[in-house]
Amino acid sequence: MKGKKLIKEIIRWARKKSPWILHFNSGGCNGCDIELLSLLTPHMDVERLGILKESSPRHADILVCTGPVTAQTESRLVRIYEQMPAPKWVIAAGSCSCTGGVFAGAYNIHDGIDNVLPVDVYIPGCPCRPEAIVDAVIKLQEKM
Amino acid sequence: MIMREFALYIFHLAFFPGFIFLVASGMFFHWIDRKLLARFEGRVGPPWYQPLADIIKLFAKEDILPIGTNQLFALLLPLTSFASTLSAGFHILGTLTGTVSSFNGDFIMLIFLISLPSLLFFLGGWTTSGVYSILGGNRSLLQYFSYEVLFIMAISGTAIASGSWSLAGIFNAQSGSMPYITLQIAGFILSIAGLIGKLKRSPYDIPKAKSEMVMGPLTEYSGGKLALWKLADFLQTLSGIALIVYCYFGGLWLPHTAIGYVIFILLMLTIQFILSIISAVFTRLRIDQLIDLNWRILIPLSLIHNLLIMIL
Amino acid sequence: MTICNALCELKNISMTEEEDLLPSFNENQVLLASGQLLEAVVILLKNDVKHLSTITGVYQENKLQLLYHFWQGEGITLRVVIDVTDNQVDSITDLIPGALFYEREIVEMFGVKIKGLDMATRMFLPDNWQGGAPMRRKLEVGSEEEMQEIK
Amino acid sequence: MSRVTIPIGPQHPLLKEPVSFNITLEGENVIDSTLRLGYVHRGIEKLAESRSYVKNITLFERVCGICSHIHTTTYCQAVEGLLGLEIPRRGSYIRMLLCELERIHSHLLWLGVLAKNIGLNTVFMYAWRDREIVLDLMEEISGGRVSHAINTIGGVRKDLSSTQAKKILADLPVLAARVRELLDIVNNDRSFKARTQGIGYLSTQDVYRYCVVGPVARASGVGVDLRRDAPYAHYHEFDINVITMQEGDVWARAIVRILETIESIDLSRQIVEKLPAGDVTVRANRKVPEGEFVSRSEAPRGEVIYFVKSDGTQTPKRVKVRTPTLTALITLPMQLEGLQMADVSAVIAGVDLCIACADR
Repeated sequence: MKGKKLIKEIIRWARKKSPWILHFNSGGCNGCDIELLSLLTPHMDVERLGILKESSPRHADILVCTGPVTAQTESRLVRIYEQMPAPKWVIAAGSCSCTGGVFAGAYNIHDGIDNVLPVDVYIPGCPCRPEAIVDAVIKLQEKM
Repeated sequence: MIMREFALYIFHLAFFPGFIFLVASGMFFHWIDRKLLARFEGRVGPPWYQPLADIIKLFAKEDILPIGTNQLFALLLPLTSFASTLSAGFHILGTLTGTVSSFNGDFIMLIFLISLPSLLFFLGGWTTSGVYSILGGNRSLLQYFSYEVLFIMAISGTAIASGSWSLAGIFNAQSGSMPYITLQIAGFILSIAGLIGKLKRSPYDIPKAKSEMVMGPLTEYSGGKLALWKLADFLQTLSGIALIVYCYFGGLWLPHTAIGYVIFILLMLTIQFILSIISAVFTRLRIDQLIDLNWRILIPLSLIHNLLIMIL
Repeated sequence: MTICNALCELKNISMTEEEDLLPSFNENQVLLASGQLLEAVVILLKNDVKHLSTITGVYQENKLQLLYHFWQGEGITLRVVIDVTDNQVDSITDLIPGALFYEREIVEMFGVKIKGLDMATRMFLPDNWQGGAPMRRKLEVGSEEEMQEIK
Repeated sequence: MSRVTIPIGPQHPLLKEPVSFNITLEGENVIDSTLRLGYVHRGIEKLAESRSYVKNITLFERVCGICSHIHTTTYCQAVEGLLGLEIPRRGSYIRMLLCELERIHSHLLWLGVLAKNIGLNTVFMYAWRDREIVLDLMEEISGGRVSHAINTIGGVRKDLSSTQAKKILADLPVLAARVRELLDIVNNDRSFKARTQGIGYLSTQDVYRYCVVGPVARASGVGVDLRRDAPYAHYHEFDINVITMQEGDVWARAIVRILETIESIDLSRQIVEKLPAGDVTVRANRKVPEGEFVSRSEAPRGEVIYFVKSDGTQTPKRVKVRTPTLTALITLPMQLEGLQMADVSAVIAGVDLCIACADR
């Protein structure tokens, strides 16, 4: 019993220390996307927290969506989510991916990611600051 | 007595210089690489336990493959490449520590074991039948012939000079006189170039070029299989570097002494440093540029180099 | 401006007569019927006005106007009135290939037919779009009924 | 030889934004490519018709996150034109300052993306590190790193204090030195040149035919820059040096953009030094008189035009946004044809796509 618990603890530790993110722009304005990319650069350097930006959905743990989900991206978004191996989490980055933001009510969008996928952490702000994205990943680690 | 010998045998195989030690040092070198790259880029870089956390996490993840993939094959390929690099590393470090005795021809065996993952890498792409995987696999095969020939040509200069095809023979030939790095500096540089190709590092990272091929053949792998591929990659780096140190720096360190091991590790770190700095300063080559470079310049150079060694 | 005069000659009216017909606008403008568009563009190209900035559609009270914004040192706008029954206009992509995406956007957003334009796939609207031309709809944020297309 | 069709996008490491390319390969050579937009189509133009003029500023700031300030500037200019407002000189200068800072930020971002796409991660990191200096300055001025929300109809909402001006003047030379280093890399690094020279060629003729604008046009020898040719705001008070190259390939575009960055740094310094005293904003009427107005400006990627039609109420009747990327996209299949798969990433990065702008 103790051994099993220990293994579980180790796995939990590993997951916390190595969150690989996949970025998908589901119709956002670029603002959050460039803030997300700037996380990788010397200013923030999230690799020191073990965060890597992966390019294939099969390698990723966390899906970071930026954008209110346009009708055209919806099916692709669901497919990417399904391609990700479990356990997986979703972060909605930016106001428009939380609620639709300024675009709420437009004819071509679903107001927010949570109308399409289960969301674990919401990041408000338009665009969300890079510090807020790091904070969201830290918050998500508590959930793991 | 027999029991003790058997226990020692298991210890060597499983702990030192076997499985645990090799995997740990493979991870360590991977971390060094990432840390160095991060420092060159003006970043802090990951903490020391990063590769360990990555691998454990990947093993704990769900393992899914696209429909139509041969499950057994998809498991065997990364497993085989892991095993082959593991045995290569075990042989080199075993010879170093004296747990494995070097035999004539093991040099050839090592080269084969180290390059096996590159071939399997290509097959790994084909089995998972993703567009990027197949294209990445094709690219890795295209690239295979250009760097493999280069690597074998360049590094066999040491074997030719020593007149022996065993690791110990190459080593012993150097300990009496100068290490080969002094006479065969050109060969050393060429084999580093070949090694970069083998490890698919920048500027030879064409098969897994992130910006166009996503992750090349590894695109569709997930969970434990991806972890095995990564481990194979770590160990390939480790054993490739160790082989080069063994072949070119023979007289610079004393085997079976503490100071000798320290020098050996320092030399390995130096080569890792060279690999990292090359990754940092070069763009990825295009496939035609790569083949041009290798077949027009580097391989003829290595041929001339070997001819000169034979004449001398 | 000489080009505007040349364009007005195309329609056999003088510049001053033209100005009375048009709304207030901060750049040179000429009103055209949909059939006169190609000739007008040829005149512009002859006068070295090559740059088409964009095509704007303005839909008001069931009437559609297309505004072709040209620019060469100063702006020249061709104001093309689309005939309601005919609902089509010639493509200018043969003369100005750069107009391709502007025309496709106009087709998708306003439901105009453009003669000589390949419209095999959608460019802006989603693949499963059912609602008709969005810029022709009356849209009020929030109310479902008003989201419905009005024909 | 067998043909393979490779889908690039909507989710692909090469692209920051969702757009879908289908590239048909024969071996490694590109023989055909098609593209599909619409993944970021949010219907902003329609949405603008139901919101008031002031609310629309917030909306148009979100057309594109990279060049957000230039969109609001152009929109406000159009509305001010309809109102017949002359905005105070100081306000106009602050607008121009942010436009120039945004150009620096956009060009550095672009250089990083290009370097990343050809596998030179180090330059990506360096360019983005240097970009942080501009982002800090913009945050200092407006409070936002990416979206500034500083424009309003009739001027700007925040004044520039003298300490802020001092900080800008102190930081700009540091940035200029860093950008010169990057220029040195692009100019002299052989592997960078090997991957960017001679690909994505666009002739002067094609630039005219396809109405391409901005740095892409300037790299093909067409010296068009609305800051000089049709000065808006107070650009006519400055001497603008338009950089052109004749090569027309990806490398020339890189050089043009970096030189423009250096120009912009110099221009920002001049703007801050010459900053006139006075108000930054004038009161604007909520109701906009009937009429139509076209406003043009030079975004980092080229010409942006806003067409605003008013019917005398508080909400616009029609707002049309023209963004520079759309015409550059038409030329992409032409640029890609006959190239190798490995060059696709460099060429796509080279034109500096802004899909959010193109789709709206």
